[in-house]
Parts: sequence; structure tokens; C-alpha cells
Amino acid sequence: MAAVVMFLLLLQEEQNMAPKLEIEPGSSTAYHTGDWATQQPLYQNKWPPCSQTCPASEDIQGWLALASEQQWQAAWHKLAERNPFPATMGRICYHACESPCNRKHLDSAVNIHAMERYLGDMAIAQGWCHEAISDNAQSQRVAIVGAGPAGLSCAFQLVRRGYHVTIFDAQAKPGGTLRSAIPDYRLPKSVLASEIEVILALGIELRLNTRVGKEISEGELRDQFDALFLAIGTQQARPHSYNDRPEKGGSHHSIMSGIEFLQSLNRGEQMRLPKQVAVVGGGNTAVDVARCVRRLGAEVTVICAQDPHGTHHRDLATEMPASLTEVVEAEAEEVQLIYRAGVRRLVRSGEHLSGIEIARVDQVHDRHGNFNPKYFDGTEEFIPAGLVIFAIGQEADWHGLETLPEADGVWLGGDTVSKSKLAAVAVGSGYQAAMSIASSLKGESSVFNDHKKSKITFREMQLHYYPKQPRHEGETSEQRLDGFKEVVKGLSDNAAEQEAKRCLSCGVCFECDNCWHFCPDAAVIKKEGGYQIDYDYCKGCGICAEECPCGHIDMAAVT
Amino acid sequence: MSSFHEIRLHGRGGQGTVSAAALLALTAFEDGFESQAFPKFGSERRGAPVEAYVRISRSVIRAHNQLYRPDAVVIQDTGLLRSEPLLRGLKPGGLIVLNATEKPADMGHSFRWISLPASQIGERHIGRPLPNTVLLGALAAGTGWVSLRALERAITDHLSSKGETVVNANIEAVREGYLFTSNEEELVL
Amino acid sequence: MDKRDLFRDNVLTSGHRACSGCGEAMAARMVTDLIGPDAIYINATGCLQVFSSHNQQSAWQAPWIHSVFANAAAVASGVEAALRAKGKNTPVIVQAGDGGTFDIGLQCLSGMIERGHDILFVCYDNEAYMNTGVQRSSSTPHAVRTTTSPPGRLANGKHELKKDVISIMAAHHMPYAATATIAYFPDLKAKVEKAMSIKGPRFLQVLSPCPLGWMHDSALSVTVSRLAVETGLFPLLELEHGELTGVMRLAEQKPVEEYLRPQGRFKHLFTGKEGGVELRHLQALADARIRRYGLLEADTKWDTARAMQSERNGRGGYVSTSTSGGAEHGA
Amino acid sequence: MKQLLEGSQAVAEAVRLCRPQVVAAYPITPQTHIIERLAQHVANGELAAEFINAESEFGAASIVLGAVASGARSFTATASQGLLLMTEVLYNIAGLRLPVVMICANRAVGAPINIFSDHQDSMSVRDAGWIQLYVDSNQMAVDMLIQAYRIAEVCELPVMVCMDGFLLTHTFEPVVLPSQAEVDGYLPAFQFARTLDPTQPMTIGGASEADNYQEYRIAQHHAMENSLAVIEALDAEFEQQFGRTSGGLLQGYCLDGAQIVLLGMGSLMGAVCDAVDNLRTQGEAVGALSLRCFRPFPAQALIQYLSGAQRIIVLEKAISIGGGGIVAAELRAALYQAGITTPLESVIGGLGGRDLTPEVIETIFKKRVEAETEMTNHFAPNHIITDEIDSGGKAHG
Repeated sequence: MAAVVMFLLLLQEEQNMAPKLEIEPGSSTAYHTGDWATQQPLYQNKWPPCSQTCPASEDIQGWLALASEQQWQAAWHKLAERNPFPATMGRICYHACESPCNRKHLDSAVNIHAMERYLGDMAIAQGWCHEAISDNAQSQRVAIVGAGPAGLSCAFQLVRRGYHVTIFDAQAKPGGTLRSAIPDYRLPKSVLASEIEVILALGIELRLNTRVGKEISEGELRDQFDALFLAIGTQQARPHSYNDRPEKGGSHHSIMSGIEFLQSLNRGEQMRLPKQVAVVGGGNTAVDVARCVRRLGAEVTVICAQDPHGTHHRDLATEMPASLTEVVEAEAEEVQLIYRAGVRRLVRSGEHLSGIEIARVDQVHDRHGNFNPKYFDGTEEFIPAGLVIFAIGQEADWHGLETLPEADGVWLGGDTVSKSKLAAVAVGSGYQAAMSIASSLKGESSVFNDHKKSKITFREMQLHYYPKQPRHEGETSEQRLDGFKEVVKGLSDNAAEQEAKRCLSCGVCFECDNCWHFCPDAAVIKKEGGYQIDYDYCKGCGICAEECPCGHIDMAAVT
Repeated sequence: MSSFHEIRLHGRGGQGTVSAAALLALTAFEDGFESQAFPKFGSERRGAPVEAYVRISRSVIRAHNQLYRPDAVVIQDTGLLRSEPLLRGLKPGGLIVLNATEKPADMGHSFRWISLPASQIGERHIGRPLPNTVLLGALAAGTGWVSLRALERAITDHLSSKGETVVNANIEAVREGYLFTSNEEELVL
Repeated sequence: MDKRDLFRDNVLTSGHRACSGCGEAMAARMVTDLIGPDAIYINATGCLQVFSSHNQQSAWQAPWIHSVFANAAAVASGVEAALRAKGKNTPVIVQAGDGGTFDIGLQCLSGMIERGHDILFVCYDNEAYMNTGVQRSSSTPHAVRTTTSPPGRLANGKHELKKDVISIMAAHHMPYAATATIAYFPDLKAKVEKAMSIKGPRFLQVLSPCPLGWMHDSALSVTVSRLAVETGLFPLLELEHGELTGVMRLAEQKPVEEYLRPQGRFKHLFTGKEGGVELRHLQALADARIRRYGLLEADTKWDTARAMQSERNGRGGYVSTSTSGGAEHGA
Repeated sequence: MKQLLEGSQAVAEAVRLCRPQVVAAYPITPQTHIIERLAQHVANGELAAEFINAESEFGAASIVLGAVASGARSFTATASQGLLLMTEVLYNIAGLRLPVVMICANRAVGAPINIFSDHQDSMSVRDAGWIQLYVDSNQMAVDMLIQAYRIAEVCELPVMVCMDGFLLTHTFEPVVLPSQAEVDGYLPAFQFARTLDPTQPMTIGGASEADNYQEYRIAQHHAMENSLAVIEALDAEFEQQFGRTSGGLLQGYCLDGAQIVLLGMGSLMGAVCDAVDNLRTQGEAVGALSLRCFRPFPAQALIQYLSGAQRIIVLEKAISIGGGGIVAAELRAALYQAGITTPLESVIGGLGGRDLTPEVIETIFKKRVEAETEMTNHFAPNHIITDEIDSGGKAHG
């Protein structure tokens, strides 16, 4: 037995000296294959094209993600962070967000505006309230002139951050252009009122029927408030030059501006129209006007200087600025559209307007970018019309506020300063003004990060990872010309649930696990609520970036 | 060397030649001898000529080579005489135990012959014309190298797995082979 | 032991020395994490063995043994017999490449199946002898360039066809044999889980692209394996007791060229004079497989589009769920 | 109890008594009777083991590899072509240091194909890393097999018990089979630390490179060398318990005063001993040495036994083609190393079943002794015996 014992001792001794016959589990982790990598993946949230396009910079992907999980209220809060008017905007916004939606390369764009409206309507129905961001009350006071979308948006942001906000408006009711210029068939007044009410409920002081320079002076504003936001909108029509006999004292009964027309309609005034009406202009106001004219029972022809949608899509400057969906709706309502034409003169028969003479135009804008159409002689045409409505743009009415824009502590916003007179732009400018005001009041420099985010296109995504799903639409009313009832209905609950899931989450990780599953090197570690790349082991093959459905992962050279 | 015996058994595949050799070795072992049995090495094919060998000794048998100078030869099938050199190496005065009614007239010089109808005897007892155990009985009687009692015990041991009937039938067959030989006058030519 | 990841066991963990973008490493990591560390793994010689057990460093976090090239199935038979003798029912898993399955290991594999051992044999099929530097195997498809089937004045790559090993497996009438690939994780998961729920010999052939041997960008391993399926060249099948019981329907058939283009091993078909014939031959092979297995018309809820589906918060992960997706059984 | 048993049956019983949990084999003559018997034991419930009918010897070796690596005592047996088919796995088993035990029913290697006994098969895998024990008789086969498990499990080295095909496997002779209790008393239950077990996972059989491969091989070689003492000690322990020795590494016969020693391995040693007895009666100072353990090569023990000899004749049943006698070459090397210059004759014979009778051995002896008087070269050339004597009496009539 001694020999056996001796052997065992020798065996043990030798095994201690010799390399081990068994290898420790997981001992390979001592070897860092990350040293092999010449490139490395980075998780990087991108700016989805919808948010990038949204004038209000809504985190559309963010609130759709919450909606897809049926966290409706959270989705609504997320949406309202940038836009406290979802029910309103969901109806009237021309949803620029949808046209760059990457989903259209798979099937069709996500119905973002319908989802927005769905959330807004749900909030109204459920009586959801906005929440303050900060409980700390700030001592500074901010005055906002104009209770339109820009002013209310700014007020909303500031009041939630603890500032005292007072809004002044010359009108008897808040809402600005939303109230005065949007026809009821697109936006019922009750919806707007509800959303404004919830915003004001945050503690905003609202002084109606108060015109600066009249009920309150510029000086009083300057004295009483630490900051001033002017969002007075564009409430007066841009003058036109087609009159061979300029009217005195404003409008003539055969010539109107689009804004006048819509304002009086929205005030509930009875309007009697001739049998045939011509509308001049290619913007959304022109189309709104035309559609309202149809509802009032008259025939209408829209004279538009630009090209129809889609004909010159590479050169958007020549494309009609009105929203395509609105044009499609208008055509469905038998609105006649004449493109690339301008009014050469008004044709009168005595006191009455009998029609307009139009001619085809070549250039719409001159070298300086000003609207300056050139007519082709010999293309003249007579369009019979008892009323011609010029919807060729609006301007701000600076009366009484002339000195303010130049002063310190004053911010401008909304349609007043925006080139694009969209409600969403106004909301966005209200947000930006609020951020700037807040920074200024705190003595900080304001920082906007949105534009620093990298953008993402479908080419950087893997669309095959998404199943095809048809877009859900709200139903359209069949008796649309029968009055000013809302034409488009909201999404059903089921459709909304499905539609929210259609969002591709462009550039924003939705934790599909692809990178985690596909990493050959187990270098992607899954954590609660996300992933982490272990660069000790990542060999930089690029599979995670290649197979990331939403393009959230970028490969970068190892430096 | 008188206590050292080498026996060669001839038969055809299927006749139990190797089995008989093992049985004989076992018998010797039962009698207190050292013994060894082995077949002619090679693949086993039914019907082909088969040889098996037995060594019986008072002392330990160390060698494992084949045997070439048998003291006795057991032939289970006279048909083999036509083709095989069955008597090769048989020592002078050696014994031949032949499964036949009579000794072939033209064979054998200075050998002892025992001929007996082993197949018929086997058939009578076992139900099949199996000559092997009968021939072992004859060999035991003809040589006295092993005892009938030991042979019977070896059969009992060796065949126990096949049941009492088989054991008894073989014991009867062995006894008849043994008695047949004891009663016959040995042929010495 | 490496426990970095809370959501899977990393049975094959980091620090292994597979090439960047290795499809086999990916496949093995998926399969072994689906099965988990409470199993015994037997590995044939090959890339997986070499890169995972390099010089006193092991990437395995489960009991793992490598013997020689040809004998993995037999070693596993012994392991399984030993476990049976000791009254244990630890799962026994064999991992081998196509060489260790289609060629040198086929005899031991056949014996293992015939004897009915309770073993899952997983073949990571990368269609050539990659470990030794890309020589052709009987799994190498027709017309492929390898170092031992080079195109030349008299040759257009491998002349012979890919061995139909799944049919050989099915001919054993074994309880379960299936094909899968890394691109369709839910399908792979369902098949592994199904295989693990069945007793007896089981076989899983996982197409695992090799960026080195297939000569594609290392980032394209998943993409290429997906295209192999979508073109019909690599049908995803399930066979039980010799009968076809499930296929992955093709949501749409893609032309083989989409699969071949990114791979340098087919490049000569696009540049050589005779390549056109071989391209048509490969398309015909795909068409024939689609027809043979009814890949376009099979009555299944599952198809190549749905199986790709990315879902918010993961695709089932590695924790076994009885309700997870998986190949529907075709009519 | 002493019984008359066929060699195959005797070792099968010995295997049964060692309680293997897995038996895997592929049939090949002359190993078949061993595994047939074991299959019957399993079928009868007399041996609680998994009996695996492998698809080849390569598979069979692999199966026992896997089984032992999973902590089950295992057994396989083969011969000849089968052993060579196993070769790759034999090296692997040894390199993994798995205590596998097998029987090689020694048989010639083709071509030409030949099913009869010689040592070419096991000698061809002498470098695989297995302990090789050659047995002279069936009793020794039984005893060695039981010892083999003990040796393998103590040393973590595989053991091959080499018993001559037919000459032993197919021969009935008296064998003492120990009782189960006796074997249990000698051979403890299987214990092996390096097993595949999820509760203690480890990687076995990983790739190695130049910086440590050699150390693995050196460790293996040292274990082999160290096992010499274990083999001897375990034989002594066996003798103490069972009253029989297998001689350990080697066993001498009539070495007292022997000037000429006949050295060989396996069943031919019976005939050698008989020849020695005959030669002694003729006045020759001759003895025999049976080499039991060829791997590890017991150089020291051999030197001890042979230091007094004036001439050594190595008789072996295998040849290194182009080289000559294998045992002779190794022995010569060992003697040279020890500074011993005793003339050593290498005689090769018994190939493919050619019978080595005492008479043949005596003839060899006499020829070599006669040759000495004429030879000055101490290192005699190899000789291959082709037809030393008439292969047997021709037919009479």
C-alpha cells in the first residue's frame, strides 16, 4: 500500500505542476477579445423623422411607445410635454410628421395625427389634468400677449415650471386663430375649449378683452412683469393688388380676405353668398375657405399659382403649400382647383362682380424669393364669380405694441414671426420661448438639444423585422357638405391600440433583444431596461448594428 | 507422463464437438485432474469439419499451443474419414472411438478401435442423433482416464441450464455408451 | 463563473476566439443558452471546440468535453449510458460542425440514433471545413468556391450537391429532426424547446454562416442566413418519426441571387463565363426545394415574415415559456 | 471456487465482478465470446450495466470514454483491426487520463487478413498511453482484469489487459473465480473526480498549444512511470487477499543459475516453461522471464532479473516492420542504458496463429546457443522464424 500512497502523492505533486486536465468554466473571460475590434457599436438614440418634422418637436415615438403598451395617460402626458393641444392638433394639424414616416417604405405611414387626437379626446373624456414639472414656485412673473396656440403653449410650459403667468388677449374668448380661423367641420369649438380649460387650470391668469395699448399700456406690462412674450398672431389680411378700383374703408361685398371670411363664419355670423365664388391662394386658408364656401351651398373655384401636389416634388417651392389631405378632401367636396394661374383683373358688371380674368403663370417667385408671378399672354380665361376671396396671407397687427419687439425681456413667437403659419409651429415657438424665458430668468444660457440629434432614415433600419400592418383611419362622414359637422371621426379603441404598435420606433431602442440575441461574443449584456455593450469582449463584427431593426446602433471606429 | 493425456475430437459444425471437448475437460476436472479444452481455432461454420482438443494432466497445464500427438481420437462422423487425415499424429497404441457400427476395414494399424452406433444411441435417448456424449461414455470406458461418475456430474453441471430432461437423457446416453464399450471386446489389430 | 448577464446563463460566454461575426458562435450561444448549464455538452473537433477551449481558457460554463473529430455522438452515447446507469436524467447535448455530422461523424451519429440514446445532436452547419481553412465538405452547396473546390478553367466551384443530411436523419425514423438558422430566433427557440421536451435521439441542423469561408461582411451573418431561408435554398423543416410535420412558409420567395451576391464564395458565378448556368442551377435547386416541401403554400400560421417579427421588450428571451412561438405544424 | 471455464467466459465473469456500469463493444473475432457473455449477464439481470452495441470499435472506445468521463466504471474489449480502428480514441482516453479498462484479445493485423493470435495489434498502440498487461493464462486474465481496474483508478491511466485470442479466449481451463465479496473487498466503488457534472462544471479536452502541450505529455509519461510501483503494490495486495500473484511487472521461472534467459509475453510462456523444463533435464542452464507489463516498460525490474544472465533470447509475437523485435529493442536500450552488454537475441515468431510449441522453443534455443559460438557481435541480428518445425503430424492413410 505504501507504493499506492506514494503514487498518489506523486500524482498530486505532478498534477500541481502540470497544466490542468480540466479547465475552469468561464475562464476565457480573462482574454479580452475586445482588443481585436477596429470598430465598435454605440447605442445612440436618433431623432425620428416624425419628431424632426413636427413643428412642436413632439416626442412622437415616445408617446406612441407608451400608447402601444396601452399606457394611455402616460402617453398623453408625454405628448403634452411639447403640445398641450392633442385633441385640437390631432384634428387640424397638417401632420407634416407623417410624410417622412419611415413606415411608408414598408406599407404606409403611421396615422400619427389620429393617435394624437385619440389621446386628446380620451384625456377630455377622462378629465385628465396636466401636471406641474416643479413644485418650487418661482418669484418671477411672465406676461404673454395673445391667448392663441403660441401664447397658451408658452404659458403652459412656464406655469408648470412654477412661474406666474398672465395672458392678455383682445378677444372675448381664448384660442386665437384656432378659434377664429378654423372651421367647425375641422375643429369643434368644444374640443378647443376643453383643452384650453385644462391648460388654464394649471393656474394661468387670463385677461380677456384686454388689448395692449388700450386696456393696458406697454409700460404697465414692462413694469409689472419680468418677461414678456408677444404672440399676437396674424389677424389681418395681407393687402392684395388686383383691385382696379380700390375699395374704401375696407371690404367690399364682392371682395373679401380669407381671414375675414373665416372670422365672421366663426363668430357665427350669417353669410349670404352668390352662386359662384372664386378663392385666390394656394395655402391652407384658401382651401379652408373653399370648403366652407361649399358648405354654404355655393360653387367654388380656387385659383392657385403653384403646381398640384406631387408634380414637382423635387422642387417643393413650386408645389401648392396647402396640405395634401385638405386638398384631397376639398376635391372630394367638388372644390374646383386651377393650378399655375393668377388673377389678372376683376371683371365687373356694374356694381356687381361678374367674375375674374385669370392667366397662366410661369415663375411664382422672383429671384429674391418674393411672390411675383409672371403671366403668359394669350392664356387668359374668365372665371364667373359673384365673390372673390383673397386668401394670400395674413400679417400681425402691431398697433399699440410698436416699441416692444425691440425691448429687452421681450420674446416674440407664433404666427407673428413664423414663416410657416401652422398652429403646431405656434405651439413649438411657445415652447421654445418658454424655455428661453425660463433660462433667461434663471440667468442661464438657453440650450436646445433637438437639432443636435442625428437623424435616421429607413436605409439605416431593417424594415423586414416589422410585420406589414395596414394603416388605421378614422371614419369619414358621408354627409359632409350638410353643415359644419366634423368630417373625420376618431379612431376606434381597437384601431388605436393597433395603430400605436405600427410605430417603427425609428432610431430609438424598443428592446427587441436582437443585439442581445445575435451577439456571437456574449458582449451585449441585458440589464433591467436596456442593454450594455461589454467592450472588453466586443469584436466589432457589426451584427448588432446591422440587425437592429430601428437603427439605434451605430458602428464607430475604435480610436 | 502416464497421467498426461491428449485427446482430439473430430466432428462437423453443429455436432457438439467443441462442447464434447469442454465436457471431457470438465469431467477430468471433476475427477481432480488439471485439464484444458480448446477448439481448432477459426471461424465457426455449420457443417464444416471441426476439431477440438483436450488435455488431461495431474499437474498444471501451462502450454497453450495446439496438440499434435494425441493419445486418443474421437470421430463423430465416419464421413470425415474420406477427406480428413483423422489419425494424424495418433500415438502408437492410441485409441480411436468411432461413431460407426463397425470399424472401417481398411484403416488403422497399431491402434485400438472402439466403434459404436452413437448416433442411434443418442437418438434413442435424446431424440436427436447426437453422438457426442455417447462417445464420451465410450471413451471413458475404453480408457479409464475419467470416471463415469465424473462424466455424469460434468453433464449435470454443463447441461443444467437446459433442464433436467436434457440432463437425464444425456446421462442415459452416456451410460449406454459406457456400458456398450465395457461389454464389447476391444479390437486390437 | 461569469454571471454578467442576469437574463441568460452565458453557457458559452465571452472571451472565446471565434472570428468576428461568427455564425457558429452565435448559434451555439443561442442553443446552449436555451438549454442552459444543467446539461452535459459533448463537442466534436471543429471551430467551435477550438475557439471555445483555447489553451487553459474555456468559454464554457457547463460540463463540456471534447474527444476527437468523429466520435462526439459515441462519446455522448457513453455519457448518456453512464447517466442512465446512475439513474440521472441530465440532458446530453452533442455539438458538431458539418464535418463532424455529414462526413466523418456520420457513422457514430447513425449508431447513436439507431440505439435510441436520449441525446440532442446539434449540427452547426457552415457548409465547409472552416477550422482547417475552408475545404469543401459534403455539406458544401453546389458551385461554391472552397480551397479544395476552386473555380478554374475546368471547374465552377464544387461540382457536387449539398448532402441532404436531414433526410438521412429522418430515414432513421427518429423522434425529432429539424433544421433551423440563426436569423429566426423564435423558430430556433421553439425547435430547441421542442427537442428538449422529447425523449430519445433528436437532431437539429442549424445553418451558421461563416464570414471567413462564405466571404461576406462579418456584419451580414444573420442577413445571409435569413436569405438562405427566404430563397428556399435552406428550408426550415421539422420531421417526426420520419414524417414531415412542419415547415416555415416563405412569406415571399426571394431570387437566389439576393442570397448569393453578398457572398464571395459565389463571386465567380457573377464574373466567370459559365456562371450563368450555375446561377440558374442554384435557382432551380431552390425552386425544387420549395416545391418539395410546399414552402409557399404550406398551411401554417408561422412564416418567414412573422418569424422575423421584432417585438417591444424582446422576443421571448432564454427563459423557457410554453406559450412561445415556434414552427406551426403544416397540414 | 475453481471452475473449468472458457477464457472468454472467465474474464467476462471477472468483468461482472468488477461491477462496470457501462459495457460497450463491437464484435470481432476472437473477442466475441467475452462480450456475448456480458450481454447475456445484462439480459439476465446478473450485471447491472448498460450494454451498448456500438456501431464500430471506434464508437465503442468513444462510448466508454464518455461513460468514464461521466463517472461510470466501464468496460470494452476488442482485437486486431478493431483495436487499430480505436487507435485515435485510445490516445484520447489516455490523454484525458480516463481510467478505462479494456481487454485486447490479441490477434494478428491484416493484410493478409488473419484472425489468429499474435501481439501485433496491441504492440502497435504501445505509444497510446495505455498500461499494457500481457497475461499467460486465463487465471491470470481474471486476476489481472480485477487488478486493472484498481490500477487504472489509482493512477488515472487506462489499462489494456492483453490476452491471446483463441489460445486463451477460446480455451477451457480451470480458473478460480473470486466471490463478489472478495472482489468488492479489493476494488472499491468507482471514484473519479474529473467528471462531467452540472453541479461542478468543467471543461475537459480543451485545445492546447506549444506552450503547454509538452507539459501534458510529460505529466502523462511520469504518471506512467510512477504506475510501475503501483502495479507491483497492487499485485502484492491482491496476493495477500486472494493468495495468488500475477507477478506484478514480470515473473521469472527457473532463473536460479540460469545463464540463458528466454523472455516473452503472454500465453506462449506456458510452452516456454515446458521447454525450460525439458532443457534443464538436458543440462542446459536456462530460465524464463515472463514480461507481464510492457507499458510502462519496467526497465529497472528487467535489469534486476537479467543482470546475471549471459545471454538473453527475446521471443516475441510482433514485429516492427523494418525495425524488428520491439520488446528486444526496448530491452536492449534499457540494458545499454544500464551498461549491461549481455548478448541479446531477438526472435520473432508465432505470427498469425503460428504455433509456438515447446519443441519449437527448444529448437530456437539450441540454434541460438549454437550460433553464439560463432558470433562475436553481442548484438545479434533479428531473426524471423518462418517454419522452424513441421506444423504437425501428417495424416496416416
